[in-house]
Parts: sequence; C-alpha cells; structure tokens
Amino acid sequence: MLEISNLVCRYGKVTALKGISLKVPAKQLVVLVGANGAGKSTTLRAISGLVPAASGKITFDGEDITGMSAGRILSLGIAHCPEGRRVFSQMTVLENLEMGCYLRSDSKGIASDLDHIFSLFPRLAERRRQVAGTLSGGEQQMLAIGRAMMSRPKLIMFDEPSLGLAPNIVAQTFDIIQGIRESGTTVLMVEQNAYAALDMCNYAYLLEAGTMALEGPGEKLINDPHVREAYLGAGLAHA
Amino acid sequence: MTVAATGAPRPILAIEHVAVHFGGLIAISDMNFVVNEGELVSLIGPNGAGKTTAFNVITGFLKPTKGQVTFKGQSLNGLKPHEVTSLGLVRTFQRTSVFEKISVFDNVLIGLHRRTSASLFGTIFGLPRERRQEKALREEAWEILRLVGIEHQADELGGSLPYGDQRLLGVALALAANPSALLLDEPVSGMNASETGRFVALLNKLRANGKTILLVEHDMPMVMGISDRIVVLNYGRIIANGTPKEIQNDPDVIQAYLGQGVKHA
Amino acid sequence: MKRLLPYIAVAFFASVPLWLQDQYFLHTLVVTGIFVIAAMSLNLLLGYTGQLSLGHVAFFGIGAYVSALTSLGFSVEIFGLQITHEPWPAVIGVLFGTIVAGLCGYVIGKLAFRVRGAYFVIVTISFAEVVRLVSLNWVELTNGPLALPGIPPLTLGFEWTGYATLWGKAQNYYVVLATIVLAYILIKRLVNSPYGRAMIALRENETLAVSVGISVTKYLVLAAVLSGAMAGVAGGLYAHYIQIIDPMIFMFLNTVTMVIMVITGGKGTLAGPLVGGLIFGIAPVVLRSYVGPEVQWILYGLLMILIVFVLPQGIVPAIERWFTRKGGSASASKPAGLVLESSKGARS
Amino acid sequence: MDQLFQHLVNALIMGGTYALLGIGLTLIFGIMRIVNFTHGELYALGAYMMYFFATVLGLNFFVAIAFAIVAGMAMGSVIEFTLLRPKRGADIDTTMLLMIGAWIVMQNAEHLIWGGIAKSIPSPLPEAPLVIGPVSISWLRVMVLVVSVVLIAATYFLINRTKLGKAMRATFQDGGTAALMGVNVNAIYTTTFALGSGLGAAAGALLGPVFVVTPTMGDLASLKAFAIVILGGLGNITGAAIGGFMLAVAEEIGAGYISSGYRDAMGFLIIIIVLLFKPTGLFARSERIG
Repeated sequence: MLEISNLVCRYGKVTALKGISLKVPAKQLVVLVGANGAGKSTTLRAISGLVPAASGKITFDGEDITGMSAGRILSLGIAHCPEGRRVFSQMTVLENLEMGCYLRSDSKGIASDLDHIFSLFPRLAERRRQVAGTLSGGEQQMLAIGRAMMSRPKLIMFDEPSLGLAPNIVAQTFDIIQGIRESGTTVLMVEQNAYAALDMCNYAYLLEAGTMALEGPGEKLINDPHVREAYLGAGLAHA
Repeated sequence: MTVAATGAPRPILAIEHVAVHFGGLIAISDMNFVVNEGELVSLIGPNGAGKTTAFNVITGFLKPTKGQVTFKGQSLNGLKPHEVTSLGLVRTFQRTSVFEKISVFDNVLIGLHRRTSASLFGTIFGLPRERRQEKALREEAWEILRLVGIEHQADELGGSLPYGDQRLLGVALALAANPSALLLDEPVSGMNASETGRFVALLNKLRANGKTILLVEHDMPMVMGISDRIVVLNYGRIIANGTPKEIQNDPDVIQAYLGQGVKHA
Repeated sequence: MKRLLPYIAVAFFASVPLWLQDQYFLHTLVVTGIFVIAAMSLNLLLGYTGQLSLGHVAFFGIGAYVSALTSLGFSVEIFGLQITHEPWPAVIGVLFGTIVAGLCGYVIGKLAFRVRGAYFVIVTISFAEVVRLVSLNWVELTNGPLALPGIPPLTLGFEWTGYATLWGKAQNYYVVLATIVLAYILIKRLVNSPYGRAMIALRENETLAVSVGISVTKYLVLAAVLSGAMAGVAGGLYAHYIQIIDPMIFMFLNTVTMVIMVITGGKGTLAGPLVGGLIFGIAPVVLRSYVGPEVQWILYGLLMILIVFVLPQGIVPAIERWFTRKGGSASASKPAGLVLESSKGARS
Repeated sequence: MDQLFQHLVNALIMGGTYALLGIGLTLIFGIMRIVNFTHGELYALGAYMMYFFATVLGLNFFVAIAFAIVAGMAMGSVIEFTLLRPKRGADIDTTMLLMIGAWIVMQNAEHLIWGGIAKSIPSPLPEAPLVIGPVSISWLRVMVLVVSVVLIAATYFLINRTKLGKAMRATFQDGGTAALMGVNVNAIYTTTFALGSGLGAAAGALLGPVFVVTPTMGDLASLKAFAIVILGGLGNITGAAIGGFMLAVAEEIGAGYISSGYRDAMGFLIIIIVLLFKPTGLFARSERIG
C-alpha cells in the first residue's frame, strides 16, 4: 500500500535519512523501531509531506506522493498522529476532532464518524466542550488518535504514541491501535517502547542512524540481540 | 561508590527531592542524586524521561516546584542562570551550542566573560590595566582552543564549522567560564564515529584535569565506555543508579528502554 | 589600506570647509553629522544588543530640550511651587541634556529587561509619543507648539582662555566632526572589550550568553544608557546649532530616518551608521530639486523594503565581503559579516 | 454626574471603533507574529475610500462603507502577498522593518494622491442629535456604534463558529499540526492579514465622517491600536475588544477631567503602566511551558 524506496532527507547539513526503503502492506501493522535520533520521526514527516525528500520516492496505492502538499497527501488517505500528541490546547475537544476532518465536507459522514469516535472514547464524549489543554495526558492521546481517525484514513501513522504516558495508559493506547488495525485500517507506527511494539506488529524495521539495519516479522526481531544493542549499546550481546 | 582511589568521595553537586510540574503534567518527581568531585556521571533515560528538564533545573533555567539543588554546599534556589555559572557550574546546550555568526576565537573570548574585571571607564579610555587584561584574555582563549583542538579554525565563523567541531567549540565556550563542574547536554548526538572519538578523548583530558562532568547522552556505547556512574531516569523518576555494568544488567533499565511485553529476556 | 581608511576619511572631512563654497551644503553636512551621531547611538542598541528602539528620537529630543532650557532658563510652577532657573552656559546645557537622556535610557533599559521583542518596540514608541505630547502641552515650560526660539550657540573655552562662541557653520561643523570621531572611538573600544562582546553575545543567542555568565539586565541597561546619552549629545548640538526647537523634533519620522540610516549602512558595524547617515543626510538635498517631499519619502520607504530584501546586512558588510573576495587570501582569513575585531594583531 | 454620562456614552461610541482597530491588529499578530505598522494606514485608507465612494462618487453611505472595507482587505492581501509571503519565517525585526517601509510608502502615497488638505465626508443622517435625558448623541455616532458592534459580532462569529475561524485558531496555536490536518497555512495567513486589514479599514470608514480625513490620521490610529492590543494581551481577540472600550473610557475621562491636550497621551501611559506591572496584558492566560 505504502512503499518507500531510497528516501534521503536532510536538515541543513545533517542527513537524517540516508536512503531507506520500506513497505507497508494493506491492513497490516508495521512498526519502525530504533534509538533516539535514528530518523524514525523524519520518515513519518517525509511521508506526510512535512519534510521534503532530497531524493528517493514514496508511493501510496500506486501513486507517487513524493513532493505533494501535506493537504493532498492527507486527502489521499494518510493521517499522521504526531509525536507529543500536539492537540490544539486552547480549542475544545469537539473542535479538535472537527479539525481532524478539515478537508471533508460530507456533514452526514462527519456526524456519524464523530459518534463513532465518541462511542470509542466515552471520556472524550463527556468532555466534548472542554478545552483540550485541560485534559490529562492519556485523554489528550485519545483525542489525538480520534482526530487522526476523523479524516477516515486508509493509513494512520503514529509517532511515539506511548511517549510520556504512564504504563497503564500505554497499554490502553496500544489496545486502541490494535483495534484500529483490526477494523481494517493500515497502521505504521514509530515506537521507542520496542518490545511492546514488536510484540503487536506484523512486520518491523529497525532504523539505525538513518539507515535500515534490520527488518523482519516482529517475533523475529524481539529475539534479535541487535535490537537490544541498538538501544543500550554494544558489548551486551551475551549479557 | 566508584570514585578513584584518592580518598573518600566528596559530593560537589547534590540534587535533593527535586520535583517539576508543568500544570497537571509531572516532568520530574522527587529526584535525588549526587555527583562527586572529579566524577563523570551520565544521566540517561528514554525520550521524555525528564533529562533535559533536570538539566534546566540544575542550571537555574527552570525553577523546581519542590526540592533544591546544592553546588559546593551552596543552595542554587532562586539563582539566575548567569549567577549559577558564576559559581562554577556551567552547561552546554543540545542545539544552540555556539554563537554561529561570530568567529571561533571570539566565541571563546565571550566565554571568558566571567574572568574579566575591566571597568567601563578604563575600557573607554583605553587604560593600561584594561589593555593588559585584554591581552591576557586573548592568550587564554588560544590556550583553550588548543586544549579542545580547534585552534587552526580560530578565524572561521562558529556556524561554519563541521558539526563535530561545533560541539567541541561549545565545550570550549563552557570551559572558558572556568567551571569546576561541566554539564553536557547530548554532546555527541549527530556526530559520526570519528567525531565521537575525538570528543571522548577531550572528555578524558578534562577528567585528567580534575573537572567534574555530568552528561546527558543517548549514545550508549559512549556512555557505557566513559562513565564512572550512570543515573537512569524514567517517567521523571530515578530507576537506577550504578556503574555501567550494573546498569546494563538492570532489569528495570532494560524494561524502561525496550518496554514491557517480553516474555523472554 | 583598511587601517588607513578612517584617518583618510577624517582628513578629508576636516578639509571640507576649506574648499566648500556652498554654505547651504555645509549646513546640510552639519545637520547630517548630528543625525549621524544619533544613528551611531541607535546602532549601539539596535546593532549591538539587537533591541529595536523605535522611540529613539525621544532621547535626541530630550537632549535638545534639556540643553536648550538649561541655557535659556525657565520659570515654571509645579504643584504650587515656583521653580526658576537662571540661564547657564550652553556647554553645561549639553552636558545636562546628555545626563538626562542617559537617565531616560536607564529607565527604558530597565523596561527592556521585562519586555522584549514586539513589546519593547511598542514601549519605546509610546515613550517617545508621551514625551512629544508633554512637550506640546506643557506650554509654560516648552512654549508648546510655538517653539523655543533664541537658543544661544555653543561657547567653548575656559575662564583663563576666554570663550569662543560658535556662530559660524564651519565652527559648528568641526565640533560635530570631533564629536563623531570621539563617539566612533568610544564605540569601537566598547565593542572590542568584554562589554561589547557581552552585548553581541546577548544579541546572537541570549540563552547561550547567559550560560557563560553574562547578565542580561546589566548589559542591556548599560547599552541603553550609553545609547540614550549619546543621542542626547546629538540633540544638544542640534538645539544650539539650529537655535530653535519645537515638538516636531519628536516626530516618529525622525526615528525612522535614524533606523533607515543604520539598517542601510549596516547595523552592528562601526562604519554602518556613518555611511548610511551620509547617504540619507545628503540624499534629500539632492532629491529636493527633482521631486517633492512625498515622493522622497516614498522612495525612502521603498528603499527600506528593498534593503531588507536585497542587502539585509546593509552596505558596509556587503562592501567588505566584496573586498575580501577580490582581495584574495591575504586578508581573507577574516570572514565577512564578522562583528568583532578578530584575534591576533588587533589592538584595542 | 450628567457630564459623566455624556463622557461614558462618547467613550462607548469611540470604543466600538477602537475595538475594531485592536481586533484587526491583534488577529494579525496572534496568527502571523507580525507587528503591523501599516495598520494605521489601512485605517486611513478606509477613510479615504469612504470619501471617494460616498463623497466623490456619491454612492449610498452604507454601500460606501462596504466598499471601503473591501478595499482595505484587497490592500491587505497585496501587502501580505508581496512583502510578507516571501519573508515567511524571517525574524520579527525583519518583518517589522518591512512594515515600517510599507507604512511610509502608503502614508506618503495618500498625501500625494489626495493632497494635504483635510477632507470631510458629509453624512446623510439627520443633523439633530438624539437626546436621551442629559445625554445627547449625533445620529451619525449612533450609526458608527451600531455598525462597529455588528462588525465585531460578525468577526467573533467568523472566528469561533466557522470552519475558517477554526482553521485560523488552529494555525495560531500550532501551525505545523494545522498543516497536518490539511489546512493550507499560507492561505490562512493571507486571509488573516486581509481580514485584519479590513477591520482597520472599517474603523477608518466609520470615523472618517465623524472627524475629517487627513494623510497622517493613521499614525495615531496605529499607536492607539498598539495600546489596545497590549491592554488585551497580544493575540487575544476578546482582550482587544475590551481593551478598545477601556482605552476609549480612559481617553474620555482623561480629556474630560485632566486636560484635553493629554487625551491622546492616555493610551501611551496605559501601555507603559500595563507593561510595567503585567507585561502579558490584562487578560492574558498564564502561559504554559513545555
């Protein structure tokens, strides 16, 4: 469904991605793991059109989306749930969700999708008139996920959904993401919490300093000592 | 704990019961640790664990909600960042570590700010004392550049240096303030292997000169290789404090970094 | 060559009254010189600390009014108290004007510590506007819109030397030139000292500057005081040269003129305000014979926009860069855009 | 006491147009971080356009107001497109200098086109004032108040109740994430600048007939708009509306009870005092860190 080949991205002098390739098949959950600064977020930002590609190609459903505007890419069906949630903190819960479907104009469909989100997250329904900045971290995460779902995407990308959340909320968040995939939406997730992510995914990629170091089914990577090394440093392989 | 055999460890920096809340969000809850004189301690932890927040509290850029930081026995509570620097506790920054549009040499001269006592009057009238002082400062700036190993680039603009050299210049700037303790915020992130190698060599040199160093860093091989002691933060709380070996085999640390959901390991 | 340039410039400008026949043009040069001093003072704040003061004319005007009133004398009633001041020599007036303007700089500098960026700009504008309205409405003191006429010219000298009264344009020209040279030396020494470096460091990256132990308040306030005082000197010279001042002196356009001078010449460079000041001091006289004042101002505005787009650093750095590129490697080790005298041989 | 009522009514009427001025300016600052020095000139433009459409062309008074607003919006779009868009992301000082340049050009162009002599715009409304008890108000001023309140309400509705308004607020809070939602941030910037300019022009179109129209009328308007915006907190729309009325009251009281010469000084004194004691404005929310 989504295919990246030889993508290179630069921020000024620093090359964040040095020619990576990956595939996300339809209706699957693919994760991208790796240590801080490996280039995970940049990959997602490049897919959504927020970071220009220096070279390489990104295709979605067979269409070349490299260099398209963020709005165009969104309307093709790729939603991006950004790192750190980034809810509009001074707008209400409802307005945040409405921003999620900014490009849509089918009011009936929007209304039913809103109902769907509210049934999925009853906490948000209770607080629909509340300003998002006053929500707890977990509630903000639900809101960010709901907002991404409001565009009725074919593919949702999550950037570090567990970041800064308490462990029980993390588990809940992963359950929701699992549910999204089961309902037929493709998921590409970047996650630092590697074991949990690898445990739930269909396929995984390990990024290291802007290059793909390893790929394979989740259970295979979990047992690969290379993953642990990537996080905690070498010299541990036999620990 | 693991301080060299020069006698009992003498604490230079102590963080006691520090907590930081941003609105409802708890960035740091009850943090306690000590850095001893001459020690190299690393502060590590996953993203969002509160490391940079901790740095900001220690150096006066952020006021803690609770608790206090003491340096050389003096409480830093309520001090402004430049006053903290004056006590000899100097930091570097993750991103903006140098003055980009100023020459490397002048960068270091700016760093030497704290060492001058030039009077405004003397400066404006070009009195001998101020001239002598200025000359001495320039000498010292050269010395620092040589120590760090970027003296051949003295005339370049700070921002035009290669990335690794910029970070070295950042340390030179901090060193110019004559710190007894140096706080480095992710100094080698984004460096390539040879740059990291140079940086580690510099750190070792500084240690040999008796500087105390507190490091926040993600580069695990480097942290494991150089630290006397490692403090691990997760969710704003210290989950481990020990030697690199102890840390590497600490199940809590492994869980913090790689997450739950593992049946094996 | 570059070392000699300032001396050549001073020698050239010192010779001007000897051969210039056109008295009106000499007058233009005197006024331009006064504005150059004001622009230099603005550059200290805008160029070296990065604080855009759009009320700078207030310091200039305060210098002018205080100096004029000190030398004219006045008698006002404040809260039922009659305060009368007998005329003092003009030189003392300029000195007082400088001190009062410097004190105002202190107040504004203290404010700058609390509010930055857009807020600071607006505070400075408001300050100038309040001062203008006071000068307009405190008729008992300032004569209001009717202007303060008959301000005595400067007198120089001591009791034992006798006094020389500066009636002539050429004499005033030399006083202004000397003041410019003094101001230039003062700023140059300051900029190449720990004081100036601290200011530049704050401009370039405040967080980093603070981390090496530089106090924000101390240096911003210092820059504001020096800048205000220097603008006050310019105002005092202006009052005693023109010999009549009115509240129009506080017009926002006067500040804008100073800003254009600094930006065009090159903010944060020693020569910038001199070059920009000369251009914009003389340009109106040249343009006057071709176009009306409105068109002139339109051209100013367009030029300002153009400068931001084409030469954001200003003329002086652009010329320096051009010379370094042309001059080859001999002096090219010193990169363009450099704000401090660099390393090695530089003397203070 | 009667005097006080009269002052308060006068203040209420001026306050409406001040609020328009302030909202226009704060909108632009809040979303685009631009200190718009041309704001006063857009105000003057509104007044001149009013003069042109109503007096020179003899159009219906209210149609002329609408046209003047449209002209202000068009001018705003031009400024945004030619000066600000190419310098997107530049620091605030750079855009400030551009705006100062544009301000000089606009003011002197007005001078050139219309001459320095003040223009007056006759109003079609009855001459005899409306008298309620001790207070008397001209019908023209009543109209000014009504129209400004309608425009304030319309702006409020646009920002809080429409999709465009939501996109504007989202861009204001987090441009990057707004772009992720599919908002065309560039278009929002242009719209915002046009809208803010239109409000400034509206204030000019309304006050033009009350006072006279001169090329320098924009200067004081700009400075007052700054005062209003600082009172309300930069970027705070409701704050600007309240700030507008507060400034008007302060001016009326200052002029009525202290000295009319200092009427215009009130705004600046307020700025300085507010910034000294509460630099974030009277109605700013406490800022969130992190």
